[in-house]
Amino acid sequence: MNEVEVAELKSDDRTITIVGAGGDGVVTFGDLLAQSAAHAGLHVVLTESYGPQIRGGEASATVRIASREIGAPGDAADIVVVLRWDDFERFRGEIAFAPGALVLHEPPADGAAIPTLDTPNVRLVPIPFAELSRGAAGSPGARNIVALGVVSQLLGLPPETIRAAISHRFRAKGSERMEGNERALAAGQAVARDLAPTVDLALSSAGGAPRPLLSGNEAVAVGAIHAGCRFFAGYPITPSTEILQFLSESLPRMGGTVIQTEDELSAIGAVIGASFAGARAMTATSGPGLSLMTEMLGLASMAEIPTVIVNVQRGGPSTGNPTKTEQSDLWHSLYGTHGDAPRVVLACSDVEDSFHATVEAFNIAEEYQIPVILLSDQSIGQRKQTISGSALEHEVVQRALPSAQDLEKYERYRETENGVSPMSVPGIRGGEYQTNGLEHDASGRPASMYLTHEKMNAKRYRKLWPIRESYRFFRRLGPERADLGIVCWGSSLGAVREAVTAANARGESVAAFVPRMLYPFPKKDFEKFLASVGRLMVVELSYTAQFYRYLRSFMNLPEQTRVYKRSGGKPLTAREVEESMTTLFEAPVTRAVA
Amino acid sequence: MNEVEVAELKSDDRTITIVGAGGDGVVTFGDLLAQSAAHAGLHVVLTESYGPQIRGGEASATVRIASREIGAPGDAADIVVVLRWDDFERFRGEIAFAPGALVLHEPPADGAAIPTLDTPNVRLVPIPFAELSRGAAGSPGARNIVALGVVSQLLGLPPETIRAAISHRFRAKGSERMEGNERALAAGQAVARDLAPTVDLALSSAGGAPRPLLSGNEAVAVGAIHAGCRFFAGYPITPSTEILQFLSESLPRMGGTVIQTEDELSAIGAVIGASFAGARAMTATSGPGLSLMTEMLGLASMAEIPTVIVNVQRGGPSTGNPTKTEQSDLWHSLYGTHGDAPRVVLACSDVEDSFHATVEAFNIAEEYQIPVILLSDQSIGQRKQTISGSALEHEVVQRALPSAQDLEKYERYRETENGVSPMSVPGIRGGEYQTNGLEHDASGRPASMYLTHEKMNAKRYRKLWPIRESYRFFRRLGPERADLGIVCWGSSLGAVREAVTAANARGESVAAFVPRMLYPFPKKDFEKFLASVGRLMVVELSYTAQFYRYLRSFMNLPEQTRVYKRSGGKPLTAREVEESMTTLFEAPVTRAVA
Amino acid sequence: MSAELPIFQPADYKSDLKPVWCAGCGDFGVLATLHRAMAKLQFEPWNTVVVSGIGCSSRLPGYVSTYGFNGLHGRALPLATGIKLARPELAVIAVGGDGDGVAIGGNHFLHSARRNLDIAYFLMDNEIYGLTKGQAAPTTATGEKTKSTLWGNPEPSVDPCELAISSGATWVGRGFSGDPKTLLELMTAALEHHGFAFLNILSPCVTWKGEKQFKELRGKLRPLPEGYDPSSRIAALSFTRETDTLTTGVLYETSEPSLLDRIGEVRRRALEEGPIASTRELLESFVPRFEETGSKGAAGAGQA
Amino acid sequence: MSAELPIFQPADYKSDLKPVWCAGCGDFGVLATLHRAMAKLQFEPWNTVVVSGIGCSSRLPGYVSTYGFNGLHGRALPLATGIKLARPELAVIAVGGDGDGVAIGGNHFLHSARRNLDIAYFLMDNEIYGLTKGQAAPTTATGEKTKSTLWGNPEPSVDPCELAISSGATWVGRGFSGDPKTLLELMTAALEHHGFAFLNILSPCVTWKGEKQFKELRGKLRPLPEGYDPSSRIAALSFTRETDTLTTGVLYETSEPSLLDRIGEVRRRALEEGPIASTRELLESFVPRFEETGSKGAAGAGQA
Ligand SMILES: Cc1ncc(C[n+]2csc(CCOP(=O)(O)OP(=O)(O)O)c2C)c(N)n1
Ligand SMILES: Cc1ncc(C[n+]2csc(CCOP(=O)(O)OP(=O)(O)O)c2C)c(N)n1
Ligand code: SF4
Ligand code: SF4
Ligand SMILES: [Mg+2]
Ligand SMILES: [Mg+2]
Repeated sequence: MNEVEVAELKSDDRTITIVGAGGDGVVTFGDLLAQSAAHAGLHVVLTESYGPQIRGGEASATVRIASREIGAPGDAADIVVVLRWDDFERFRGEIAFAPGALVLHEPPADGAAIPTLDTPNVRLVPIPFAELSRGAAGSPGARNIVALGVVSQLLGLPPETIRAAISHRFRAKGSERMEGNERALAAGQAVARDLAPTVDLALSSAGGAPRPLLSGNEAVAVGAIHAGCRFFAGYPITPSTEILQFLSESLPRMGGTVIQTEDELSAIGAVIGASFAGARAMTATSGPGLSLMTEMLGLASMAEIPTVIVNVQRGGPSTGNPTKTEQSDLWHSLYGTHGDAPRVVLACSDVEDSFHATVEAFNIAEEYQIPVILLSDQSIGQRKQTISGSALEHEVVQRALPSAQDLEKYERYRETENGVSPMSVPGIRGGEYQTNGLEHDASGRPASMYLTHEKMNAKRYRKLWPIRESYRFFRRLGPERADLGIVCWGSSLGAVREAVTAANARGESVAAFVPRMLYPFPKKDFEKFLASVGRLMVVELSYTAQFYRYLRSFMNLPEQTRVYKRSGGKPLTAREVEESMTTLFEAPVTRAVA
Repeated sequence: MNEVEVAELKSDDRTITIVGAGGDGVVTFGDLLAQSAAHAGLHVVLTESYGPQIRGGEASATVRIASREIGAPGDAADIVVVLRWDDFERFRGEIAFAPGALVLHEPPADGAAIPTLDTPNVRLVPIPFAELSRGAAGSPGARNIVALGVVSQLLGLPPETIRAAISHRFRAKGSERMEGNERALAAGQAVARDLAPTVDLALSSAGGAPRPLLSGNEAVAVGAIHAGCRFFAGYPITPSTEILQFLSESLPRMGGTVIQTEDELSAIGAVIGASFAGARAMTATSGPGLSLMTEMLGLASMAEIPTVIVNVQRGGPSTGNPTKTEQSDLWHSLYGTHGDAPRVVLACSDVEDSFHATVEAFNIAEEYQIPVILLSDQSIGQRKQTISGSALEHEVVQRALPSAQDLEKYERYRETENGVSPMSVPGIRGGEYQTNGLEHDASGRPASMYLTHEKMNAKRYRKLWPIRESYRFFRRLGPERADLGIVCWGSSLGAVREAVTAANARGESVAAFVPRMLYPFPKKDFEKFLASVGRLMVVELSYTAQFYRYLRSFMNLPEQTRVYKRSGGKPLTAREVEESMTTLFEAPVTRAVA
Repeated sequence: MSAELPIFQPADYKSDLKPVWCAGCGDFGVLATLHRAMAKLQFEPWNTVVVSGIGCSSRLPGYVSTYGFNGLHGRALPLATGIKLARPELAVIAVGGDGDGVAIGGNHFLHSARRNLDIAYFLMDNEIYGLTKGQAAPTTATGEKTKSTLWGNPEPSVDPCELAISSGATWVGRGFSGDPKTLLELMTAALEHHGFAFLNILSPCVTWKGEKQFKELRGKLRPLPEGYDPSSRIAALSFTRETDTLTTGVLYETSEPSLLDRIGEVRRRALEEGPIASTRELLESFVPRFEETGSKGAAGAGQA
Repeated sequence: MSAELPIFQPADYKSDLKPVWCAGCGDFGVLATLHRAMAKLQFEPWNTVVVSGIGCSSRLPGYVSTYGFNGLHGRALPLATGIKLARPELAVIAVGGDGDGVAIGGNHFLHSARRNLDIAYFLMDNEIYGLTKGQAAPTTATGEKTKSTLWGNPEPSVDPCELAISSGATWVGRGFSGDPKTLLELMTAALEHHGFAFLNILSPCVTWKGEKQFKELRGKLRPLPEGYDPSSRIAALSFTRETDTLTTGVLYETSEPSLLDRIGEVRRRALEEGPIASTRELLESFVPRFEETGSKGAAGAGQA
């Protein structure tokens, strides 16, 4: 599962951001643009951002469209559509402009001033979206469709696809609405044709067959189904809820079962129960729920019950920033729960990877009878991204049941070389046993003698060695030898990949190592990586640099190691990574978080 | 609060262990011996151990008595009283004999063989305890009193004290019982007098005034009361329950309030609520309860509410070994809960220290508005130990309330240099605010912008610096420069102290560093220590070497570093430490836990 | 102060934070009525604490000018317990959603009611999870399609009033956010009750239950029968698990010692029989003494 | 098999682990009766799972020869939920103490009852925390002195049967471990019930409540009145919160679709209206298609 990538430079790659108030159709604009591009066979990443309002507040959507595979949301917009300048202000800190970006904006009412933008060479193009909508559809309600007309035309997306997408979307709304939309679209396209001579943003290469477009959360759900998961228990929590929702719709259609429990303690309890009974079972949550699952995580570890826990990270601590991304649940995933409790921690880095990592989570959990935490985050879980058609191939591993010989005198926790003992499940005659969160002997009976405890700890931890050996997955980017090595994890991969590509294109020499299994850690491979680079930069979205501290705890890092870390709240950008490549090694080392 | 000790060699120091079946009065023997010795002004440590039976199973008690201060339970017995050999077998792994130990045993029934003991020079002395009891008291029920007679006489404890202790204990049982006990005691004393010519175990120096004898859990409770704690919420859990029990009896007598909640989530919730309302409040639990408090820990951190959590560690993970000690809740205490959530972690090392550490926990929590986890463990919490009379002096720090000026435009989370903002409490007019587990701005209002999040993370973590500076407590044992340095924490101090003393007495050169604040870590002091020693040995009772991994995460350790670690289940002994001092540095380094 | 000249007007209890709620949300009505109830009872803002969990409804403390604690999902009541027990003189009001109070927070609801904790608890029941965008709650009807029950909710619903009564609450009422007159009466009575007062307020969610929820609830509204006697637990239970009606009013009311009464009694006895003056005195109790005199306190010296 | 020649004798359900319980503990009676009930119903040990939490009583699964899960304190029911839903053909029995089930596990009790989960739940109620050596439980009487209430318990107690009824349990009974004849009948009926069957078994703790508890409970024993009709929730509630009597028998019994019935119905409909054959088919549903045809399934293609 290792992967060594030498990424190519960004080209034929456009990012479009739209901002507006609730009711302006910002989200619909994003959806339609993303779906049309995916339908046209292009690669797409769609992200959204909202204000605090439950519904109807300001919103922004960003669509990145490229003819080559892309792994991250766009971070600098080539086109920004501003439906209202007030709302633009709310997202200002989150929107970056590419040099020379085109700002298609509603002219401010009453000649109010346009806020100064700090990117040079931005080109402001006033377009009276509301007025055009009124003219075309009788109300300003189709202003997003006007904008879609402008943008899709500038990008050179097939007009018939856009039209089909719109008509599909509004098919329930009657023909009058549809005709208004058609006219609004045409009005936008006309504006674009006028701009065409001075704007060159068309995507040159047309795509191929339509591509699936789905969110990271949906990819997790599909991965679980692929891995044979037929039992899911969960409790709603942003930004993971789509997993529960998708599975509650899909699993029954495959004969499976979903239960929405009263809380997260019960959710993981039901999953452990189902797994004890032989089902492949999963739960999904976010930070607060993961914290509530802490005691049960230890039970799964102690009783050696396969358990898959997907944690879609958001801003923490506590209730934190529920709709924003962060990578600060790492420590809890690695170290949470009292006692010495082995578990496996995986991380996915984008939508397609969410599928694969979920299947791996099941494979490891079932083969090694151990809880597996899969870390995703808001920026993966809730973005929509196209994946390759062949994505959904991934081998599925089964749990080892006791043999006839094992059943002659069945011992659930029999000593074995790799620590894995055949696991009986109810229904198997002769395999009856009682399991236990108390320390126990080979048969599962409570045992408090300290030698038993030592022996059983050793048995449970021994399983990590073969896991480390057989699942050494990580990604390595960039040249084989490099001056600078970057190590990061999870969703940071996208921005790091682009930064590495750009740096090497500029003639710098930068490589990156991105583990997909965080615990046990692919240490040997990382050591090899370290031997191939000069300096090291650790990149992560956690105020306390959880990943860096974790790496230190079992590895000696190069003397020239620097950490680029910050709180989450917005996804990592390639720009930040590129800037810190130089600034961090120039600046004196500042004191760390205590 | 730092302390540099140069301990003296063990002398006038005896350890007595007794084993028997339920109903043999093993626990009463231990109690009476310990109380008598404490009454006589000697230093005492009493520990007990039980089989799995809820009540009435086999038991053992170990009393260590010395004329000098001692910090650990006895690990090698000078006298072992075996009331039944069957029961001895159950504890065999836990009982170590001092060279030349005296084994006072009931002769095996029907001439059954006595099990071979692996310590050389052990002296077996058959004493018909049951028969002597029958002769003296009419039943074998006073065999423990016979044994008490033998042992107290051999140790040279004042006979009138023993008699007073017995009569006080059985005062409700009537005079007949008392007379039987008197005769049983005399019978034992007579046996001892016969043995006297060949046994030299008398404690030469008589003690002074009677000393308080209490458990670590009781010392925590007394410390809390001293610190002004008037609100306690908890849920019973071994081995911490005595804190709840003691406070539910004592706090009302001081006008305070105790509530036994429905679970641990509620216990810490009530503590956070009480503290928000201005009370000094605490909860106490053990591993499983701490795991359940995980989400609330993050709330206290985020909302900056003083919170004291005492965690008396037991064997983990999961329900684990509830009655056995271990040091494996360190990681969870340091890293548990999602997000970047600052907290302080303290550790106490013996009974007297439990008092002081509890007061410090309150001081830090109140001064810095932060959750403080105090780690004790079963071997401290449930041992009984004498403390010095002057122990109970410790300054108490108060929370900073807002000034009149602050209240003019009160901002609960106002930026300040050290991160601490004056905290208003209900009742203060003009200080009204709403607090929040959501990320918030200076006034406490929900705020999801990433710059606010970064700023607030920085504010909350900034508090750790002054804590580290002003509470640099640790203990340093041994000579100022040494070949070998040992670092350990918590209850390991006792065994390490004895090992260090013995080694230096033998002419080796060994020092030790024992932090009492684990997070933030007294890094500078430890660096100084490292500079003063050659090799380093880390000692801990955790299968995964949690402490060692933690140290690595922020410090470079000497190249010649070795770890002596094992699962808990029985307390660390000086013997283990002494042995590993040499063996570990001779053996090749083995692979670590994954 | 005289009734004509109240010091605090409802507006004085409004904070200057604008609610994030959707236009038309039932919670606006609850908030406005709470402001009025507080004014009616002349609560001093600085001696009042509003505590909540997490949810749309749990945002309420931010919109009240008193002290407030917007806590964790499901944990309003443990926080309220600590606040009230530590500072009995404060008025403590817990609020939150049906998911917050009856799903994840169900155990605290049960035990706060059992203990007869001296607070008022206002549940803003919209029969759905609002904040997380429309999943089934334990109050959602069987068969209903929600975001998490796309094939129809397979679970029966529970009546929070029934739970409160069986758990030991001493005052139980039901109100509707669209009927502010009755709601004001109910809130005021709940706030004045001695012990645990539970008020279930049907408060529609226009976004995830649609406009129809409001109309349907209003259509079902019924007052309690004339001369209804709320002192019978059994009688009160006949107004629970309603399907076609929505009876509002005080369903149950009884007079029992509250938790603070009982804890106060424990404290009084302890202070009378074995007061402790200082840590030193406490320490002394651990020194082994073999005199024949009984020791002070309930359990003897340090429970040794 | 004929009734005269059962394949399994009670002894066949005994494991060879010796109980750690104190001599005289009421739990011995519960265990022996459970062995007999299982034999009466001829449960196949390999198709039976006994699940518990933590406590003296929760040690029970270790003493039964079936599959067993000695789980976490308070969490027997979530585990049982997963086992039963994943493998409906298994017989699943949850057991545990009053602290386990009503204190820390109260919320799972409430919701398992509400859902009408298809299991039997036997609560071994000794009105105390046994394993941790004698602290008050939510079932301990007000005023009682225990290790954690040395000045008398300031909290009212709760009746687990009342909670079960109000939460939605469809079979609720009360038994006494010292009356094995009635207990056997009750256990058998509970195990045969379709849906959530809750049996509260008073099971004395000789160690922390003394020998007197046994006698007192026995003295209070009353059968239900002749001809009692257990189908009325309101009637059943009049046999809850008893103080001087201890009525044993089937207090409440009603027939409702169980959770498995309702989940089965959801599954049936989903499989009929939108079966999915493979991951590939699922993946296809994410490819944007703008044809006018409606998509399969309840929520449309991948909920996009
Ligand atoms: C431990 C935890 N689990 C889940 C969530 C996510 N969450 C927030 S509010 C909520 C439910 C909201 O429903 P309700 O309590 O009825 O309030 P409403 O929004 O309907 O007013 C959930 C599940 C959370 N914040 N914390
Ligand atoms: C999370 C957690 N909290 C507390 C405990 C300690 N504990 C074990 S059993 C028990 C209560 C026992 O009472 P009950 O459930 O009534 O069972 P009994 O022993 O009386 O049969 C408690 C508090 C624990 N094991 N886990
Ligand atoms: S989602 Fe529903 S409950 Fe939440 S604010 Fe909107 S209308 Fe109110
Ligand atoms: S302590 Fe009580 S409940 Fe536990 S085994 Fe002994 S008698 Fe039974
Ligand atoms: Mg709701
Ligand atoms: Mg009990």
